[in-house]
Amino acid sequence: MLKIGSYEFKSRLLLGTGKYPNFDVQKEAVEVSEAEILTFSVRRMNIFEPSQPNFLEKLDVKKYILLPNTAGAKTAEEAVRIAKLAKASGLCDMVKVEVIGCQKTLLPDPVETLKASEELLKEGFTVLPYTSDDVLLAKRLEDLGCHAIMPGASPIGSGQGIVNPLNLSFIIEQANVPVIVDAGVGTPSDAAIAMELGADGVLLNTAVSGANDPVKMAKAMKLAIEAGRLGFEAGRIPKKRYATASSPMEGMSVS
Amino acid sequence: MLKIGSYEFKSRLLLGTGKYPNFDVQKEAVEVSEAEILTFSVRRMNIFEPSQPNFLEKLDVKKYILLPNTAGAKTAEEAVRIAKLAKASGLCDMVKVEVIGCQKTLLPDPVETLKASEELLKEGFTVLPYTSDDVLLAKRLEDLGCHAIMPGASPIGSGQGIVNPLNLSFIIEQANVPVIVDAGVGTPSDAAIAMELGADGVLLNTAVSGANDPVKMAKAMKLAIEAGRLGFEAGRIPKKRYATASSPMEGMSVS
Amino acid sequence: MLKIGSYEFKSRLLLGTGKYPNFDVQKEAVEVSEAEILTFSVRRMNIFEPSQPNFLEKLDVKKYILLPNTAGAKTAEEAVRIAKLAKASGLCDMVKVEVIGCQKTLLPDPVETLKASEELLKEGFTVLPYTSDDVLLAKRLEDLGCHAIMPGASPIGSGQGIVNPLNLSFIIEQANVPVIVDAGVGTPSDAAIAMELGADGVLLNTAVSGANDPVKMAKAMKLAIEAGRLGFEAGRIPKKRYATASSPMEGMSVS
Amino acid sequence: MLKIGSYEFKSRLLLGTGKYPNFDVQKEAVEVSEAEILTFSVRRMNIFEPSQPNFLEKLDVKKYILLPNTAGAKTAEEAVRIAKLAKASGLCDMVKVEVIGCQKTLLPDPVETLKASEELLKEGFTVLPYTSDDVLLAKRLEDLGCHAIMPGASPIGSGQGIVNPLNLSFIIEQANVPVIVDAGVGTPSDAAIAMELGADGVLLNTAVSGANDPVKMAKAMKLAIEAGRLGFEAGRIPKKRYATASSPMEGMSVS
Amino acid sequence: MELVINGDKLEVPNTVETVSNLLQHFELEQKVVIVEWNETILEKGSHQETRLCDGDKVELVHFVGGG
Amino acid sequence: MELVINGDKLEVPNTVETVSNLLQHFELEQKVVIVEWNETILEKGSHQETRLCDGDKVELVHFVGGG
Amino acid sequence: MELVINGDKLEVPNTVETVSNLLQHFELEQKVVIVEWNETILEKGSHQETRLCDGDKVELVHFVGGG
Amino acid sequence: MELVINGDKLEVPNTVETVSNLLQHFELEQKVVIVEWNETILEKGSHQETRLCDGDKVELVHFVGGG
Repeated sequence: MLKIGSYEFKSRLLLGTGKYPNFDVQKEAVEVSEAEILTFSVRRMNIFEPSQPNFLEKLDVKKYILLPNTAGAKTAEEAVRIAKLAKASGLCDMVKVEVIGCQKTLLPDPVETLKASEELLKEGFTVLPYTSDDVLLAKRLEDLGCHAIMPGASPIGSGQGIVNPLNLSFIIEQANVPVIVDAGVGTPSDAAIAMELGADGVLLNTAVSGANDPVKMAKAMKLAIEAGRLGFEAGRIPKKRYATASSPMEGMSVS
Repeated sequence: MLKIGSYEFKSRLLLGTGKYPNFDVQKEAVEVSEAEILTFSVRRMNIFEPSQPNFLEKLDVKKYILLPNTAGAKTAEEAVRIAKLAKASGLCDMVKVEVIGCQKTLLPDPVETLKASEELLKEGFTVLPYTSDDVLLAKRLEDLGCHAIMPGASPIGSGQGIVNPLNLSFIIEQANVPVIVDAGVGTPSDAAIAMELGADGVLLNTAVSGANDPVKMAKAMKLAIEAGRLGFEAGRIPKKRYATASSPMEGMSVS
Repeated sequence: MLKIGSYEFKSRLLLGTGKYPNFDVQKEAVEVSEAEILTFSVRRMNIFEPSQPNFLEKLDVKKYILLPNTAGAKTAEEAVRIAKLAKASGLCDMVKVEVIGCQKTLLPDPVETLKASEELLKEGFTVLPYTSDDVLLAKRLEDLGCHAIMPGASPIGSGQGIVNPLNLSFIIEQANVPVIVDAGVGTPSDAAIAMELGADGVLLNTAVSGANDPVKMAKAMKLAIEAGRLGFEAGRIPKKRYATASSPMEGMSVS
Repeated sequence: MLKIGSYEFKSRLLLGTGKYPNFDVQKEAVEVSEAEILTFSVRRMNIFEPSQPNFLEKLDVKKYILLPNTAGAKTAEEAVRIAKLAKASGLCDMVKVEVIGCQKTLLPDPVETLKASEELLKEGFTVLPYTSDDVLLAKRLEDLGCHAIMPGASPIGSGQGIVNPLNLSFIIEQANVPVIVDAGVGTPSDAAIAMELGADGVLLNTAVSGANDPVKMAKAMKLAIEAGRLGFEAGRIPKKRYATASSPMEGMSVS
Repeated sequence: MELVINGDKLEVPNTVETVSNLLQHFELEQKVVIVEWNETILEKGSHQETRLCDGDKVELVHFVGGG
Repeated sequence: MELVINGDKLEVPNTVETVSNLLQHFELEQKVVIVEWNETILEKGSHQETRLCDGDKVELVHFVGGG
Repeated sequence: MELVINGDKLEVPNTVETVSNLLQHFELEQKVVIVEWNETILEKGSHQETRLCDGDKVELVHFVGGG
Repeated sequence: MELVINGDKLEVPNTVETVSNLLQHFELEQKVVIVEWNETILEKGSHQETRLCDGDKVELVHFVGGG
């Protein structure tokens, strides 16, 4: 079971809702993924097209926990405002703190992320900050009281996978709250590697929504995260430089 | 469907039967893995302990295809003899050609492997040679008529995973018969990577039998191989150096 | 030329002075390395052994720029005090800000590092902070006015080399001050990789002082850093998936 | 000293002579590289342009050992003919056996390479076969009597560097003749890694001739190969998961 | 009455006296919509009682796909 | 009669006249066992008719765990 | 007179009246040594004029090998 | 006389009687050139004495840049 704050989840896959080819594919991908947590962004409405469809309306909201992000925020102040707007919907009290410091790499700003997380914790939110894989920054976020830490594997949407397994494993070792690897995952094996490192979950979006077949990739990610978790629990064999026979080594007699 | 010679398989996991802690764990691991092909070795009996249990007796042999290996052979001649002994059991006509050239790395000898494969194909066996990831050697084995090519990912039992994804992908690209990655897999993600490269299957043993919890690892490998295959079919997103937003990038208005 | 604040250097190797087998080996290693910047730590004297030799006395201090570090500091306040003590020697006005947040990984604390750097810049020091490879943290340190940024390649003394070339290259791309890769280098090739990424210099210690032959390794590092820099300037060939002939491809006539 | 057959060399860099922007750049690159062995190909002359310049004429041939390759050969027979033609020039008795099995990857054919090497050894050539990194194939080439083994690092001209350091190190461990890493090197650090693995030399061409500044890259490669060799001889520090302080760890007293 | 809605000046009929009226006017009452009124974020419950005056700044936001 | 079984010289009672008898003698008739007789690999069917003589070389092999 | 030097209480002869005297006393005058006196870091120049009193806290630090 | 040189049929004047003459004819005598004559590779020394006949196959090869 994955426990974040007061919530419990069977699934360890957190799925983003951005950039799917269409709502039907998205709906099927979400179902197939068996994700229980869905991320969203908060934006101004286009009030002149009220009939304009919205993915949320396609969902049975009761079946999912909504995790709004603060994407678009460049400062703690903006992030806090977005989080409060999301909460005012009455649909959620969790938030993914996302304060971007660079538009090219979309990497998070450590200082504003700390500030926003602190403020939102005071306000009673369940706070999941998206952060770099800086080990001490993760420690400070946990010390503030964050309910989970979400270090990036590589830049958002880059599909580069786990660039720095060492830092992720240090963060996981030190953490007393769930560590959810967020951003950069491209393939099922990337997600499996994150879980084998001991991560408590994986948050991904583009890897599924941008795949040639998002529904199939959603299924693949679900299985890979289960596989990686089981592999972590099962305890891998040690790596050895040389070989170890799996078959009995004494040769056959040469008559 | 995985097709090897005249056989068809739903599962893409080939499981070795060596070095399990005990028969009960092994039996459960085999079942959980949902493998349809099991590898075995051929050895002299200990005729003075006929009561000595044998794993084969624990299995419903009808449910599995047996893939005896020629482990122990250092020459084509020895390999051919072992293969013929196995076939004389009346239980199988498939063989994993394994001619080891170095006892430290357990890497295969290319020349003896070619010779043994050629001879066994003449004898009407369904031949699956264990080979290095030498691309042209794989081509020659296929040209001989081998029914599948089984390049190693890294030394047997080393758990080093996919050391050379480039050569494996070249072998997969050129092959018109199934390519089964054999040896070296340590983790579910290793198996998933092999499948994402386009491999048709994965053969592993120590990664499961040597895990702290072989049954759990067997389940993990089953899922990882399915995940990797689905990921391959789903078509991954391209890798990018920089980020691509999954959330709409226009920021919130700062009132 | 490497320019840091008002200083100019021909050498791009910054050498630490810790943990050499003895002063003679160290002296020779320092000379062979052709380093112009040497790092030191500041510690209490053992006043009861004034005769106790000190490496500094073996050096022609005029030939080198001393770069004291603030190792031992866990807070900005401690770091600032150590820096001021060092400066009071009248031998240097440069400082390597090093505020460690974790005794196991010896990784730096981002918040205290920012605070100490800001304070020391106010005090007129030439400030070179040792930092993680957090891209936005590096940006903030530069914005404060730091004279160079020193991201770690991997944990101090670990010899793991360049764990995250992506972040280092992002830091190098964005920087308008020198970027010196500090900590974790194990081999000459590690140092060369850092330089090929575009780093302005490399700071290392254990890789040389802990080698079986420190003098030989000092020479190797000197050459590797020059090689890496030249390689960066020369402009490498692009990586290609497939081959490109270096010999004319039209075959010989087969008579 | 690098000893190949009856020859001795101070330089461990073998340089190819293909595809330079022009002869002047090439001449300078060759000089700067300090290479003593230069590779060439053998091709039909264009007899209608006798005045057509040829790089060989620009060189003081006495200063270099010529290493003709058998590029263009697809069979042992073709390779042997090319080698004999080269030898008939009276300029050399060394040959780089290169029998390509695939025009896309330019990877060598193991069977034809073995055959050609055996034949040319009989004919009294000093034989350096270009081979894959198949460990047992390298063993067989050495057992035939080859004077050096030249495993590829990655496909010719691909600049992918050392794809499989494990196999290269196995080949180096087992070899009693020089191992020269041939093909695929892209950067100085690639060359340094090969040398740190214990290789006796590196053969490269495109990495220099295809660089933006071939002369500068030639210098870089020369230095990197020296650095890598020194690093190998100096004995690197062990890799550790966690950090090891280079500065004394006892903190400063906080007064 | 003129309001500034999502940054644009907009004339709304005088029948629009409360935030609830405004949502009805734009046919948004069935939608998940969050209202910020003069930089104060409103709970659903207070839409009814929040009276709009000329020049009020209103932000109408909602959830969209995001990662 | 003396046979060389799996490399060891072994005395077997004279009642052991065929390969089938030999397997019965060692209680192996229910097991998966493959017989090589004087360097000839025997099909199951021929166990019965294969008569053993003094000094015959017999290999009795089976399947064991392997990868 | 008793001083606290590098954390340890130490009795020094009354001839030690200034920081300079102290360094001479410990034969450190030729060494690279930095003095912190009652939490004030002293420039070299002020060693002479800095008079020591009973109970003063003195830190004597120097450069050691480090990375 | 007609020769096949590097795969092409070529008419050469009758003054070209030996391989040496041929190289002179093409102004190649100063060059590094290797001659294969009717599938026999010639040592430099034998160029002089090797007489050419109508229809002979001659390959003229040299060293070019390669890796």
